[in-house]
Amino acid sequence: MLQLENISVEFGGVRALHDVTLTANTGETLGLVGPNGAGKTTLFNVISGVVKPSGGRMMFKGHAVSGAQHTRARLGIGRTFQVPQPLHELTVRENLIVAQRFGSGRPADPTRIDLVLEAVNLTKRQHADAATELTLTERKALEVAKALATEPKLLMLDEVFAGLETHGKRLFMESLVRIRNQFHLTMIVIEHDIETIRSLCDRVAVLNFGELLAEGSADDVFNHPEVIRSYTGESKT
Amino acid sequence: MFKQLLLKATVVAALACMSATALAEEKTIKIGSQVPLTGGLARVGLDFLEGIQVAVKQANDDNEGQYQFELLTIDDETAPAKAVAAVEKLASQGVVALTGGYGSNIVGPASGAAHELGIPYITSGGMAVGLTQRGFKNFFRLSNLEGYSKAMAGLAKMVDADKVSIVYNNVESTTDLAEALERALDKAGIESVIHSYDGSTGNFTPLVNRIRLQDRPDVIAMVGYENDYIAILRAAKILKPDIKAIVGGWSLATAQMNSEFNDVVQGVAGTSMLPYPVHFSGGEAQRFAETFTELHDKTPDYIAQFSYVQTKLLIEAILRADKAGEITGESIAREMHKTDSETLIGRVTFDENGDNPHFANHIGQHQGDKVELVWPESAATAQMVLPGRPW
Amino acid sequence: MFELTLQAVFSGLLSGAFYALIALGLALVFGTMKVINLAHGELILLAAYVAYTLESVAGWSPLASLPVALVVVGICAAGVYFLISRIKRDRELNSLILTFGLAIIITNGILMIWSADVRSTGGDWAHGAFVLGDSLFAMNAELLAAGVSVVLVVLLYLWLNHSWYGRAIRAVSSSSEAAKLMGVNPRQLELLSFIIAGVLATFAGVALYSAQTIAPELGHNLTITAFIITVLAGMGSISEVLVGGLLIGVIEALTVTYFSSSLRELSGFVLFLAVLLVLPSGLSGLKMKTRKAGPTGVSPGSSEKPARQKQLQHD
Amino acid sequence: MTNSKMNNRILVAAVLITTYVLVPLLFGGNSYLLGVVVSAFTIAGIAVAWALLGNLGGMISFGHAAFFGIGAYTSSLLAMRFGVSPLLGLLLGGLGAVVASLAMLPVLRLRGPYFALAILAYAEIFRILAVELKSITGGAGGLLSIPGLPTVAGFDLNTKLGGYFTIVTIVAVSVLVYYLIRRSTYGLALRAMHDSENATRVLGVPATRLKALMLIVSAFITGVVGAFNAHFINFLEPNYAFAGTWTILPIVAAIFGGYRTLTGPVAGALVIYLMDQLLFKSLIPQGHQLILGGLLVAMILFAPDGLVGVLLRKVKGGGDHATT
Repeated sequence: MLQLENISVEFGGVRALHDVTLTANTGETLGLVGPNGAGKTTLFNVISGVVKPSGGRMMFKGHAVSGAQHTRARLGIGRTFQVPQPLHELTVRENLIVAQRFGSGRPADPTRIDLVLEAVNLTKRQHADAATELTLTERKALEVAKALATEPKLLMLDEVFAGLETHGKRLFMESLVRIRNQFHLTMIVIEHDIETIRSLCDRVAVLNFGELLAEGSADDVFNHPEVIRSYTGESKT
Repeated sequence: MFKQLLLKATVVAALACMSATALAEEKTIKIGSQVPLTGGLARVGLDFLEGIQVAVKQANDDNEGQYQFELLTIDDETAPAKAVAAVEKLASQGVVALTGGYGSNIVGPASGAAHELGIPYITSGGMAVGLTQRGFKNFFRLSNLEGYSKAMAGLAKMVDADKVSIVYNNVESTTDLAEALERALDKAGIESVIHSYDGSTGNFTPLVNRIRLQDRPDVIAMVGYENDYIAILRAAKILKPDIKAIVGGWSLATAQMNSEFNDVVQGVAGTSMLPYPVHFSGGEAQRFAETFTELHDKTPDYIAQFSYVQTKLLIEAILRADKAGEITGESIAREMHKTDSETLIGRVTFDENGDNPHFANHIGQHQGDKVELVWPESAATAQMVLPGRPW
Repeated sequence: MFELTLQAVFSGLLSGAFYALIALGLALVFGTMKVINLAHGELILLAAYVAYTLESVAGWSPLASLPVALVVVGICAAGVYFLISRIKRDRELNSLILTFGLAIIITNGILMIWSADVRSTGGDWAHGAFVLGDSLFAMNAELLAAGVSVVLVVLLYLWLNHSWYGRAIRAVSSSSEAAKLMGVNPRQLELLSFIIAGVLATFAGVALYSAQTIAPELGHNLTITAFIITVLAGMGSISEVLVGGLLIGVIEALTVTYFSSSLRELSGFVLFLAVLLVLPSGLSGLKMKTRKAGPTGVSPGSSEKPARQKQLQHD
Repeated sequence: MTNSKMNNRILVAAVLITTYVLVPLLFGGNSYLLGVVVSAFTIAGIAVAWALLGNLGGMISFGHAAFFGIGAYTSSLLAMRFGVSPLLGLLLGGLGAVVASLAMLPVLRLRGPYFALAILAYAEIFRILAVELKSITGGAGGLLSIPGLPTVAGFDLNTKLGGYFTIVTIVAVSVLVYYLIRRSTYGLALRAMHDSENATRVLGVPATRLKALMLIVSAFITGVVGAFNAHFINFLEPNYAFAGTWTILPIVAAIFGGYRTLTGPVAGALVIYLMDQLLFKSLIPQGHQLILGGLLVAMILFAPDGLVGVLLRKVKGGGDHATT
């Protein structure tokens, strides 16, 4: 599905990513972990075209990808933002209409939108104002829903569970699993909580200081000495 | 019995006559005037209106008891659309003819609207050549660019210049005059170089320096507005080009310039029908000056003089039309075309396009606190001071 | 030919320095609050008319009228800020329209008070000739204006970089949080920068009155000139304002000398667009957005977003 | 919901009847008053175009005079040089303005004030070119006696009343277009772009392309209005065609009426212009624009949503820009 080859990113001399080579296979869910500032979100920005890499190349469904940000959605790359970004002045449903219409490039498709609303159970709130009237959980749900509405092949989730209380978190996770299977999605998940990673991901990649530290099954990775060392500083787990 | 009848008859007849005269007396005639009282041309517009008012007052004094002329005035804000609206409003108020209009870009559409409505329109404030090429039968113009350019070229010839540099503001009317001047100079066998500038120019040093070093003319001719003249003259005072005379188009040889910028305009020449301070000779001129002072308690300048003459001629035509039958747009226009009279600004007739072929302006020169007429000799009040420049 | 060019460059530099003086206040305010005061030119004109009134009524020389003009225009500038500070949302755009409205008010106010007539100082010295080696000519007033401009640029630059208030203002311009950390009230500093802009406008106005003729509709052109130069300099960078002004001045003078005087304005506008598109952060961009040039240059590509994200704006 | 839709329908019908039937019946005879009303609608047309760009494109323009002037010159020159029918000329004038707007696409990436004043620079440049390119435009002398609108189906459009119907129709159609764009998915995306441009891009919205589209539509409408005005006044001259008034009045009108609403600009234009001509002008003969400036300031400070915006909130709590 997605291959990254020696991706590097620099901001005015500061190196954010260095030589990252990573693959996400069709249908699998890849966990992306690492201490804060390790470059996880930057990697998402590169894939979704928000940031141009200073080196390396990216293949998606076998084709090299470059070019403008808005074209990525058309290719089937959907992402969420760590801080939810609802479209202002629009209702929840209108948010999804925009996402579906422009993300898929096909004329507006109500059934698809109902489906997505159902999946993240926002159906009852579809006429609420997205920017002002939603709870935190609902905002996170909408964030995912927008990405889903673009009809992605690859869905990238950026800490969608952070800040949710355990119960809400479990429900949200279950619906995500449901969505993944329903839409046959390949997913990349940024997450700090190791347990969530274990239960959700087939494979895990660890970033540290912009470099790929380790890659493999959750168990191998989390027993990897370097990973442990890099985490002992961090008390996130 | 028969006598009585006769008597009755005579009485009836007498009564009839009397009532007839009674009907005839105090005929009220409305004249419209669309002038700029606000916006860019506000000041000239006001002078213009004051002249018109003098003509109307005199007409009412002269025709006491027979005719009563009523002047309706609307401000056109120096804006074409507003001018058109003004003409239409005046028409709806029942004016038989229009006198006024200043600035070609305003006279154009305004007189166009008047033409649509079949109302005669006379002006002396629109110089554009195009105005008299529209084949309007009811448009009349007292003054034209040729009159101005002839005068300026005449001055150049008088100081026997071989080369003239023309500097002009690139808006409509000034551009037209500059080009007319170019033609007039060419006809007089004088070489000319032409420079346009945009109205927002504040610093003329580079331009004047270019004229000084490249053109090396004998005369500099400026066609613009007051602020341009001042700025150009100041730059010239610094660079001191070696010229015989510097002459300007309209609104330079005026009382206002002489009193407000006396040092800057010394020796500078410009078109003007009147010297300053005005000393009128001849009955009509004196009467005009007196009525003007009586109405506005100040001395008239040449702009008022033009509007006075144009309105006077219009009223005369209206009276002739009434004598000849009824007052209509056609009859007034017909009588206007018959006009041929000696006026304050010289002989006036109108060709088929309504232009006045006899019009020739005069040239005045700032001399001390005065503006003396120096061209043509026929009108001259003093000798031209040479070199005619403020440095 | 050489003499012609020499004089062109000379008067170009002089009027350029004067342009810089016109732009200085606008640049300062934009640097501090990202607000473009479209009434800036009208404030300058107001100062000029104050000078005219004092000269025609009390016979004061333009220079003597400076203090009075400073008070009048300073108060007006404060008033403008007061209104801007009342804007509830989207200050960047609404302030544009607000000051636009104020400009209309001031212009028509001037028209009503002083009428449409052309005014200019009667002082002989101002229009006296200054001749340099009998090949370079200028009006005394022009030289004085240029000199004042240079001095004020230097003073403002020093003030912004070495006085406590100056640094505080620069802090506000980068982020009002930073200012709060410095323990200063951003509103106070914004007011301060507006009043200083008023002071600069006053000097420009008096210089304008003594060097050229003034008329009510002039304010608009002044604002445009000021804005063009501010953009040329790179929004909010003070020292480059002088460079930008000189550049425009010289280019205009050369256009007049070698092409046509009626293309003078055109050259300015074309340069303006070219810089906006090719060099989004102005002359200061040439020096890689050096920060020591007064308040940090804000690049037109994006008004709030950090420079890095600017590329996002074009796809 | 349906109820309010119903009300809207009735409202629209009422407005259309008033403009197309009542006004002509009442003022048809008074060519002066009709002339003023036509000028008011001319401003309204530009105001709608300006608001469309501001509201949907999120761009404040200070140079709509550019489109107005280009439209006017295109149509007039085609009519005078090549005898193109003025009615067709209206559309071609619009196209001319579109071509001009294409020259402006590079400045689309500028934001806020930069865009506003860059457009102003364009307007100035076009004005200067109109003066300098004498051979094409007739230079500063301008164009006199431009042909008026033709007679269509026995009805002479080259009259005050004909002009009135023409401009009213132009404005009505413009508002309709504005309405249709805004309720389309494009409209949704554009509205969202104001505050969350990045979020929309990630969802695949080609933000810059949509903005360009809005600029083009706005330019087209303004160009058509400019062309109409030229054939109505039968006169053109650079300083008139590209005059600042064609930018100032529409902005004042749109802000006053509420540029985020659909009908605000039109209402604003009518109120502002008629008040200015019939009231302020008599109050202050010289400098009556002062009041306009005052209104602009007051609206920005106290009612940024404008007249219609305020009314809306009065009618149904919380003024939503989506309807009316």
